[in-house]
Amino acid sequence: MSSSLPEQTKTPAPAGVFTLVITGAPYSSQAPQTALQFAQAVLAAGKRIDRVFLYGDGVHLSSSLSTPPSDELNLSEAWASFLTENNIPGVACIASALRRGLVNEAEMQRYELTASNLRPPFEIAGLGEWVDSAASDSRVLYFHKGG
Amino acid sequence: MSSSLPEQTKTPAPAGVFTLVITGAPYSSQAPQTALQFAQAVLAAGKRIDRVFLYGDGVHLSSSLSTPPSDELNLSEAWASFLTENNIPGVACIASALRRGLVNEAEMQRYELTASNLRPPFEIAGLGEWVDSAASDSRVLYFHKGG
Amino acid sequence: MSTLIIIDQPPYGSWDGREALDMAFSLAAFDQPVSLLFCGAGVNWLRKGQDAAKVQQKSIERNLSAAPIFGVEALLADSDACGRYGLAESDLLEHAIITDFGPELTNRFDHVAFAG
Amino acid sequence: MSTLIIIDQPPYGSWDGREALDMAFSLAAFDQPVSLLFCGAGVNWLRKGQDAAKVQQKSIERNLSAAPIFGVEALLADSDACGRYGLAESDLLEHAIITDFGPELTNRFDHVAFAG
Amino acid sequence: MISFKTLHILNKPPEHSRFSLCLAAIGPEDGLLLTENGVLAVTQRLAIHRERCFALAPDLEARGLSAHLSSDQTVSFDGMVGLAASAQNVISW
Amino acid sequence: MISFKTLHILNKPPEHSRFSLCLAAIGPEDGLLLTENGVLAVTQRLAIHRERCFALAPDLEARGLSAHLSSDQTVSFDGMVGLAASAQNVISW
Repeated sequence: MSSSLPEQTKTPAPAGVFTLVITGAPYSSQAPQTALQFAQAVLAAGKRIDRVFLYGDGVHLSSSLSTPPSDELNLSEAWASFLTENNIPGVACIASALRRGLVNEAEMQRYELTASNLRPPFEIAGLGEWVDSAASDSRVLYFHKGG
Repeated sequence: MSSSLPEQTKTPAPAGVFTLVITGAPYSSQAPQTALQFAQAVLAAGKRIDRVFLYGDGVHLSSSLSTPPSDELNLSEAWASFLTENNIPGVACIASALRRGLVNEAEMQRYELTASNLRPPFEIAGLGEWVDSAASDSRVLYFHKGG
Repeated sequence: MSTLIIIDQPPYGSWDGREALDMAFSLAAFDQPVSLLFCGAGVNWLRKGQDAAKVQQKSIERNLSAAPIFGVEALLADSDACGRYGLAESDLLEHAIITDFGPELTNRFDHVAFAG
Repeated sequence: MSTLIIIDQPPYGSWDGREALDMAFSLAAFDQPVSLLFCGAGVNWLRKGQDAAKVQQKSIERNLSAAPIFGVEALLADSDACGRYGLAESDLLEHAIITDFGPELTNRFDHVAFAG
Repeated sequence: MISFKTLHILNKPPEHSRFSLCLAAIGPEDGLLLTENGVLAVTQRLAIHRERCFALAPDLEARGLSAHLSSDQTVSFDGMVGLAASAQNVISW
Repeated sequence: MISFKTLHILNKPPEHSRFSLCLAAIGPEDGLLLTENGVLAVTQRLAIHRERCFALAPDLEARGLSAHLSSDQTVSFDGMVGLAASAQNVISW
């Protein structure tokens, strides 16, 4: 099969570092489940994940209050354990998080809210963290809601 | 224009009582905005709303921590004010709410969680509240996510 | 006051189907007549041989099979959608009935609702 | 490292479009080359004469008009989608360019992403 | 007050799978109200030729589409309440 | 390891508007991986005749569709990592 496109004919080395961006919410989309199974397989293949970035509805994954029925997987908990055990930063986009009611201690105080609900080790930061990955050699993979 | 369908040829009196069911989340769908403008028009027309029921992703509307930018409408706050001023019960479905991390004081204690984030006057209750409306003379209107 | 709950979203990709089922079971639990209609990609909930554990979710096959016992009057599947997704009646879970979607069907119910 | 951010959701019904715009502006703020592509029902973001206040939302027309100033390289609109939604170039906001969607377009970028 | 058998409220754009599902369910005595991104149907002249088809004015105006539909086919939220109250049934798609 | 120009990851069912958008963007040297409800394409024999089209096995099995695709076109999550690592670019639809 031939291509008329001249650019990018090189075959680069396979990517060794992944960034995962999750934009689908748990208990609404399959995105966080698919992303977790993918992430486990990345590490099993001896590759690295430099960061997991939650954007849009994906920030709901960082809730410390999510309490599914006991016979369902607690996805927030499972993701938090995975990140902690493998020392991978998990970052929720601050603009997405504030709109959707996900806040840490600092934001709680800044906006004089009654509680915080961000599950450690998730942190809150700006889109700069995502730009940082996108501009690096890291392979950025998105996990959107399906349908 | 004629119909071949024999049933329901009566023309009943216009509905005087509405139940609103919101299933789309704020800052993800337009559903809570449309529902609020509709609700205001219902009262302006001298009709009644017996209950607002939040289901599925719609439960996010009951968050006390949602903090949109100051130049955007705070939909949780606007809905809470509307319900309080007009003495209309706002109910978040317990199964939807627990999965998605929306809890009141009672659920916080029951599940030993670190915080509660349900904005008054919203309450948490079962689908029985919705069945109650569906089985009554109330006109039940759904506000789903659009697309 | 009979209700038709419609599921048009495919399985496992969203929670709409599960939450629609909860609505139907709640109505049945309070002795309200209710039927379920699967249409569009939603008919794939009715396919035999699903293994939800593979995507770390709970199966709803047992719930669907028990629907008549719990008082859900009918599990209806839109014939066009079944055709589109290669589903003959023999491919469907027990109790599912293939029917035609349209105003004749929805007019038989006082309430027609989606979960989301 | 050039990026194409695609918006295929129509305006006001979801936040995807706004959050896609934020992504594009962030890249531009960090001096990363970025373009925006509107396709499918997303082309309706580019229609002149919108009044977002009517649905109690903020207008993004000003942001889109300022996109080139902030360093977004191009506002592209898929020609098929424009045709489907009755949009000629004169109906579009300033700076928008009608183009053809396909691999020739996406291949010009190192990253191609949706907001959701 | 106009009265229908069923009022169908459609808030999805023409590309959405539930858009055509809704159109297939509209009976001869039914009404249709386009809201939110359902109003994009007017750009393709879809559904709007049928009798008793309306679109919500604020959603048309937000999307710059007021000129696409005659004023007797547009309703305010007050009009939407009237339509929803007078129909025998309402289905939200 | 199979190498592509762009790997397209498609997790939407055939009825979703982004499904056809994805198909329109696939170039001659590209690969396609169906995941989540994207695997429903196999029931309609859509896209799966093209070269370098794969489907994620756990999603096929969850939906009772394993028999619809030959095993050389199905991949595990390990295989998905390999595909995503070896492609020059990845687009998630």
